[in-house]
Amino acid sequence: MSVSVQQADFDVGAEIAALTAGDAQAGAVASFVGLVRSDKVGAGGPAVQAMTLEHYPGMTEQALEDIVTQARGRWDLLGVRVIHRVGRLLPGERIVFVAVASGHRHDAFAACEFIMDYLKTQAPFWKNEETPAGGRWVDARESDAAALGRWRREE
Amino acid sequence: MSVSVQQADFDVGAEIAALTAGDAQAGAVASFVGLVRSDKVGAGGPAVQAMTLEHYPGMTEQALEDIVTQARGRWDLLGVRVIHRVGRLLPGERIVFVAVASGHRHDAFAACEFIMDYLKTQAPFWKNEETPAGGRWVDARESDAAALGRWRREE
Amino acid sequence: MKVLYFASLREALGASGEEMALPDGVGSTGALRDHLAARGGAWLALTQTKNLRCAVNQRMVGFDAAVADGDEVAFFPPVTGG
Amino acid sequence: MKVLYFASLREALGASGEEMALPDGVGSTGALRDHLAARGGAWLALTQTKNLRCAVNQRMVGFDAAVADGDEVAFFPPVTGG
Repeated sequence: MSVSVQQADFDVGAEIAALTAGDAQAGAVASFVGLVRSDKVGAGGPAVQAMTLEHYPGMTEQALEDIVTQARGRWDLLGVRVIHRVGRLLPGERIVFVAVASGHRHDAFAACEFIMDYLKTQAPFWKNEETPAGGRWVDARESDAAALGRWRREE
Repeated sequence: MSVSVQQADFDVGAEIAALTAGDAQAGAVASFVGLVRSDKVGAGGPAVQAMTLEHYPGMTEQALEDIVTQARGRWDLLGVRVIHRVGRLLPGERIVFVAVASGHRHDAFAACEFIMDYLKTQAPFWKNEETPAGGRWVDARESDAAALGRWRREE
Repeated sequence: MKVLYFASLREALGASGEEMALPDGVGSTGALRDHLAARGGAWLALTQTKNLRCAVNQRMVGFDAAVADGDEVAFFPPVTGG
Repeated sequence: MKVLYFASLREALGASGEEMALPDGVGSTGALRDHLAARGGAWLALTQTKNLRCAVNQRMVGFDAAVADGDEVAFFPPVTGG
């Protein structure tokens, strides 16, 4: 299964290895791990003590599968794995994992970054940060919309 | 130590985790694994049975350190790890690993790809493939020189 | 039809969703949003949330997208996963 | 000075390197390459290897780079790691 939405953590090394196991053509795996930062509330602000990921069950998996399908249509890929955690996570914990196997590195890098850029703006997850001053919903970043624009211009 | 040149394999998951351990600012790790392909000799040609990586001891480590220093000068990075194996490797085995930790994903992705592109053309490694028809030195790829040009235009 | 609310919008409305019949004269996601906001009070969050997004049957769509009875419609703020 | 050969060039020359005094009149990596190639036979590989590269004291340089006695100079084909 190429896409998982789960509360549980995952084994990055095992996931990367599984993506190319037994595939003689696989020469490259690009991957990404996103982590909970604890310094996210502006200068002098309270530190983040935990983060809760809310999602839209059902749509989430479908959105991620759509993104993977788009990536497979643009590049020559041998394997793709996307894992996104939901629920309450502590600073330093893994949130998201994307890995892409390909014959050559440029396809693997491009597809991995494309999937992350699309996931950031198209997959229905929302982050709520716990701080000593209470919970706050993370604002969407303008830079994430801009990152998506890059891929659309290249289409 | 951020750069290693070694015969031994390495633990991808442990290396990625170690890069951000205890760093509250680390939100992103982009990484790359390069593998020995067994289908490399042109259509109808013999399959690759093994690959031997020769290098220039002393210069290799220095070249890799220089590449990492260049990457740190261009992007805001929290950690970088480069491992390149030497000696005889079998199809499917890992050859190279690059991982970059940063606050944000675009710096991590860009620096990881930059390091791989520079490594491919600047670090003194040479691949010799074993096939049933004998050994052959792998030719340098024009596309690797072209990939480097992209970063130089952006300077 | 089923209407769902997520994240800060869910909190503002104090509801994660509701079952309802498609209101008369409502044929688009935008018209449904305006119909719900017309309840006033907390429901104004539907027109006051910056860059509100919507989905029909679990696909993100614009506010000109058609809605029919039996659809699952969701409203939510911009996503922030990853 | 020390001169090193790697990969296909090492195989062609049948030597991984040699200690030598800086030859008279040789002041650059290009001149050293030509001096060695002038030995003839297998040594012609130094001028016949496509896109030959060189390094002085473990830094990759061009064929106009200066060489002095005591330097470590290396000649090799384009690198193919990664």
